[in-house]
Amino acid sequence: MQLDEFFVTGEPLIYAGMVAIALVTSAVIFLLTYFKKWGWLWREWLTTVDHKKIGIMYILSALAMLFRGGADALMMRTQLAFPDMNFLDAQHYNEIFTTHGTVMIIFMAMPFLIGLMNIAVPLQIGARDFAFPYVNALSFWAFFFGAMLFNISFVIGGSPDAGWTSYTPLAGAAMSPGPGQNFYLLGLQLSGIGTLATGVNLMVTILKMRAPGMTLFKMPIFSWSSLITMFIIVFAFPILTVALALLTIDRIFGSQFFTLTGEGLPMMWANLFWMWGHPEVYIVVLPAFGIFSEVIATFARKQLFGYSVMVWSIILIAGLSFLVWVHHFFTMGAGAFVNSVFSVSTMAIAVPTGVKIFNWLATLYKSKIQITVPMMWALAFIPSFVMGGVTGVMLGMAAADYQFHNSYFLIAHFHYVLIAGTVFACFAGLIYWYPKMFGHRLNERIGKIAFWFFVIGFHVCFLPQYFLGLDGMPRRVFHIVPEWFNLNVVSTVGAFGMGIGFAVFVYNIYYSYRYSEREKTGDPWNGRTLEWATPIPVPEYNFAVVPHVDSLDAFWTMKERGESPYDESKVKPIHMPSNTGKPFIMMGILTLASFFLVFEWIWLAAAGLIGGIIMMIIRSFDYDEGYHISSEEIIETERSARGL
Amino acid sequence: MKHIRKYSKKWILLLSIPLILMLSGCSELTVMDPKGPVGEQQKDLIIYSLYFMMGIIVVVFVLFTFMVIKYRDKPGRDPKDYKPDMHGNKTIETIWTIIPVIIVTCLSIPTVNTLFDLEKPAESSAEEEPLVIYATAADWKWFFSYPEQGIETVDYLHIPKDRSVEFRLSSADSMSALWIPALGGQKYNMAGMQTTLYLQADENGVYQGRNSNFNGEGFAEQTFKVHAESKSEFNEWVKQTQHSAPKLTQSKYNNLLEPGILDDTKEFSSTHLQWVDHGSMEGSDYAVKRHWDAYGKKLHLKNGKNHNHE
Amino acid sequence: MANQSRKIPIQHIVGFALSITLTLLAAWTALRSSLPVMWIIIAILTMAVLQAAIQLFMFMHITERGAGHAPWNMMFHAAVIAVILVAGSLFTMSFGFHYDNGGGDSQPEQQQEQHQN
Amino acid sequence: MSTEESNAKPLEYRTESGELGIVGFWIFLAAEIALFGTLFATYAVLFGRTADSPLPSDLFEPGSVLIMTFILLISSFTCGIAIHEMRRGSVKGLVIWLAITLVLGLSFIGLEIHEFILYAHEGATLQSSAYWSAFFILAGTHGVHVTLGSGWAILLLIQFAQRGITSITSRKVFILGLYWHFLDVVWIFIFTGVYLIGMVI
Repeated sequence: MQLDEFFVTGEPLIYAGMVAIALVTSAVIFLLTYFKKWGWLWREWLTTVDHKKIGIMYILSALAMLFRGGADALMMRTQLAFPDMNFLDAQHYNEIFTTHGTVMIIFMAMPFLIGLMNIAVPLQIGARDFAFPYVNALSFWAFFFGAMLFNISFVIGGSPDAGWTSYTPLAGAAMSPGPGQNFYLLGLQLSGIGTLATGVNLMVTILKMRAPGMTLFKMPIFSWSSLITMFIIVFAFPILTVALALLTIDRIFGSQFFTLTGEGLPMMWANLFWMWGHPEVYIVVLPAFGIFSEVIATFARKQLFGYSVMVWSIILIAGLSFLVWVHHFFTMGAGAFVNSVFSVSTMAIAVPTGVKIFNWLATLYKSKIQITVPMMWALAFIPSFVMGGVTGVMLGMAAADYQFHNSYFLIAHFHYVLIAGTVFACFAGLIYWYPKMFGHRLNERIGKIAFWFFVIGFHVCFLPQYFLGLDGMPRRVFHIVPEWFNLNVVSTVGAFGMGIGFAVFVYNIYYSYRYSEREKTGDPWNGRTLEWATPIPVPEYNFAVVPHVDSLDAFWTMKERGESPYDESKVKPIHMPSNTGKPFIMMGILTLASFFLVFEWIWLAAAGLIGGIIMMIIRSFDYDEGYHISSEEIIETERSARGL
Repeated sequence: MKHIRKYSKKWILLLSIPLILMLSGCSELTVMDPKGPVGEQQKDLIIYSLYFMMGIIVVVFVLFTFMVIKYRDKPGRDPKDYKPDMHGNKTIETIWTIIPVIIVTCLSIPTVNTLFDLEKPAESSAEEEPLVIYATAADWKWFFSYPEQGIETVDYLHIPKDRSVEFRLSSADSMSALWIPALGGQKYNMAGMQTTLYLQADENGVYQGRNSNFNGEGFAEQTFKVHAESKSEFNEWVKQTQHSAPKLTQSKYNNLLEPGILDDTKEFSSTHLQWVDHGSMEGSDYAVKRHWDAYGKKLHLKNGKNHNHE
Repeated sequence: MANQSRKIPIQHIVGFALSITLTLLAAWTALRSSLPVMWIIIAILTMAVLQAAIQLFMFMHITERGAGHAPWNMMFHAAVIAVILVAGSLFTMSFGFHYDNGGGDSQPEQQQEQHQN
Repeated sequence: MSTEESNAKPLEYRTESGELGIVGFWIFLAAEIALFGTLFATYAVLFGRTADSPLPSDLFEPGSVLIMTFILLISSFTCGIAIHEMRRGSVKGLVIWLAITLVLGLSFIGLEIHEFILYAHEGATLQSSAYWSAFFILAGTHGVHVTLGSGWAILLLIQFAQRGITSITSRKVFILGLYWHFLDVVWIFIFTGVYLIGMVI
């Protein structure tokens, strides 16, 4: 293979990308060396098994991916702003919308939410860590290296260009030769395995490690939504694993699953993809519901209205999410009967979702709303999400869907639900739990500026797209015709508004790091659930004394009764897992193996796989029992953190 | 108070944008201004659902605005208006479970009815047999074969008005979707499979048709014009094509199948159906086998005039 | 539940005998019986489900106290998902093949007739 | 039962990490069921798409498949006995029965490879048609699982030789046992759904 086939050439934007990557990498290496931080990086971060640190790494990676996906989006909107635009050619545009979709769903939304779960769930349920801290580190590195493998494609080998759905036969070996599509398959495979491991891990954590007295129906709603999400992950991600593996085998080893030769059935890919893909939508939306429920209850200063109905509607949505996948391809021609069945099941999801909306509204009734930044994101969610939700029902009406499908109406719909649902929730959750992570709040004023730019930009960007869809503008075209010009230019303006909002948000992180007041107590928002019972910074063992829970909103009850969550007389030595570099090394080796497989260098890939297996064997013989933190040390830590 | 005014203004504004756009724009949007009975049926369904959706949006927005304005934490609020321990209410929760169920039922029935209706020719032309056209997509062009007339066109289509057209959809290679928004909804074209789509035009005119399902580099250019004309004009066009157009030979057809964008539209006085039906399992690898290496080549396609039939 | 200290694991032996019997019975049904194909398929699939249940309850201790409700709960839902996957795929993917045997040389008129069936 | 109630739980459940491990593994098995369910779904949908390659009914032989099935059923039984011996506290019994299980597992893999080579000689390979791709990947995935299970059993035998029965080693063997029985369940469905039905139709 020639060097110029290995690196992508001939595209100025990509050269710029290469230069940027080289500069950033050398800057990072220089800074780490100059400040002698390599040891710190390895000891404190790369080998950590602490759920709080892993959560922070998840969120930082997700923010980086949000930047990448957002940059893709702005490039697309620039190209579509004017009919004569020649900013991107067809091929480049195809690559960009493919990576935009994949990055946003797989490498932004899920890791962001999993990061928030990492931070909040063990604290909410009174646990000391995840059930399997080692596996948690493994999951993170699987995601991180998977994301890196996918992202490197744009400078090495070429980006995938068959859409984030990667439909066959287009994505098969015949029509998409070369490494691009392999990057998609293996990058997703790696991070998917990590997600599945998180699914098992967090599920056991929630089922088995709750504080004494916390029955399932006294569990905070975010933990509930996490539990159900993990349940969906456990059942949906194996489907993706198989689908990706089959397509990989098709492309690299010549099998005939989704090919046009050998009587393969390309449509089976669509079927398998959406059998995973629809539950996936709920994987990124249900935790968002949980976050909004927490934020709304906290800042409305009121108990969540209809808690058990909220829980049951999450469960019902999760169940239905496995029964509606065909609505992504109503137009495949499976017949009126099949479409009727899935049309009705799709619309049925509107029932529990509608119930949730009304319950949130009822939570606001006779409350005392405090307009903080997280609350603003949560409030903006309700009307915006309803607009996305009702158009979702319209799309669910199969006969009408024949006109909406593959058009900008669809684009507008899923951005309305995914941005108003997931992205707003990520912002709300990040700002809400930010003091728990970093010891200070984000600046309110700058936060509000970011909020208004983003939310107004969002509506300006996506509302016109409904109408573009009704005017017959299909998705994924790289240029527009003059009839669609007006609304497109409005949409592009909105997109840049969102971009400014994001930039202000990132600036706020820097500004608050420099100037925000440090938190003195562990409870900056006057919270209701157990995570606020821990001091700031949260000690590595989380709870010096695991609290006993006998009601919903356990910490609120404690505060009302005037109890302290910390009782020095009950402190006992705490067992902690040791840090380990094995997850990092193991996933690094497997990533290398995947990279070789991308270029179809089979023997190198096999060697890498064997390396991974050797790492597993080493792990099997590892009987490291961890260590204990002594009572004296705990008391000292707690006293200084609580200012006693 | 200043805050309240600010917020309410924002929501009133947000509420009014879609309404204004909806009222002013609907009649000009292609899908909302159909030119045939199929699109008409779909438009009716969309309008019907829109009433419900607007209703839901209005109810939620009003409730939301009310809650946010009334229950903000501000000095001088009536303490009786704050009930922090309210945890639920069975009756009201049951009510707002039942209402969505009713709405979904109201939407399901016409949806299912329309679904079954769309699987057969439009009623308005029931007395006449539908015109059969094989619409075959190939990277990145359209072949329209008229088996009864023995003619085939590439990248454009003539149909008689007031007569149902039965499209038999398949693809020579990648998955595409035939979509003529002015006439009605789309369906996928897939190699090795055949799907059926009924459409009909009630007005003379030239409509935009396209592939709406992404299938690679030339996707945006895989468009065609639909000429809907009176039956006599259509018959005239058929006769003329039968006489003046050349025969389609297999080698010519194989050349046309090579992935790429054609500069001009074409017409022939015979069809490719005599040697291959891409809608059957046997026909699914016809194009891929012949042009295996060509699919990987890039066109380096830029925005601009890529063909003459736009 | 088998007593841990018992010397002979009766439960395992019974389970083993049952599964061998069911396997032989299934093989006989499929290969030697003269039932209609549909009934054969139903019968042998039922026997497979029975065997799976034997493994779960008699060998895998699914109802054992230690692990709580999670095992049987997850197994139940996994079974439901597996049925959705297989039945759902067959339900949605068996269309569009109106004339698998048509081939390239059949006439359009014939195809039309077949299609109208 | 009442005497057992008063007894402590089996050793593998006694520590918190033991219990978490076992519950986690059950959840993982649920994911595995979804994985095999997807492979079965693919197989079912692609059934009959043999193109120019031989039909399954021409290649499948009841004899060899029944032998493979019995080997796996017996290995599942011996594995169960191994766990039983472990709970009785007998390291020797555990090691012997686990070793028998391992030998049976390895001979199953040997037979399966032999079978695959036979099919390949008849012209049915991974590449020859959609049906055979689905067949080889479904049966092959099961085979890979058995291989991994065998490798795992070897590691555990070494660890038992080193450490005897502790709360950690007993948890590991119990989990391996769950895995092994689960693979047996999957094979029952492959035997029924693939081989028997393939011979009938």
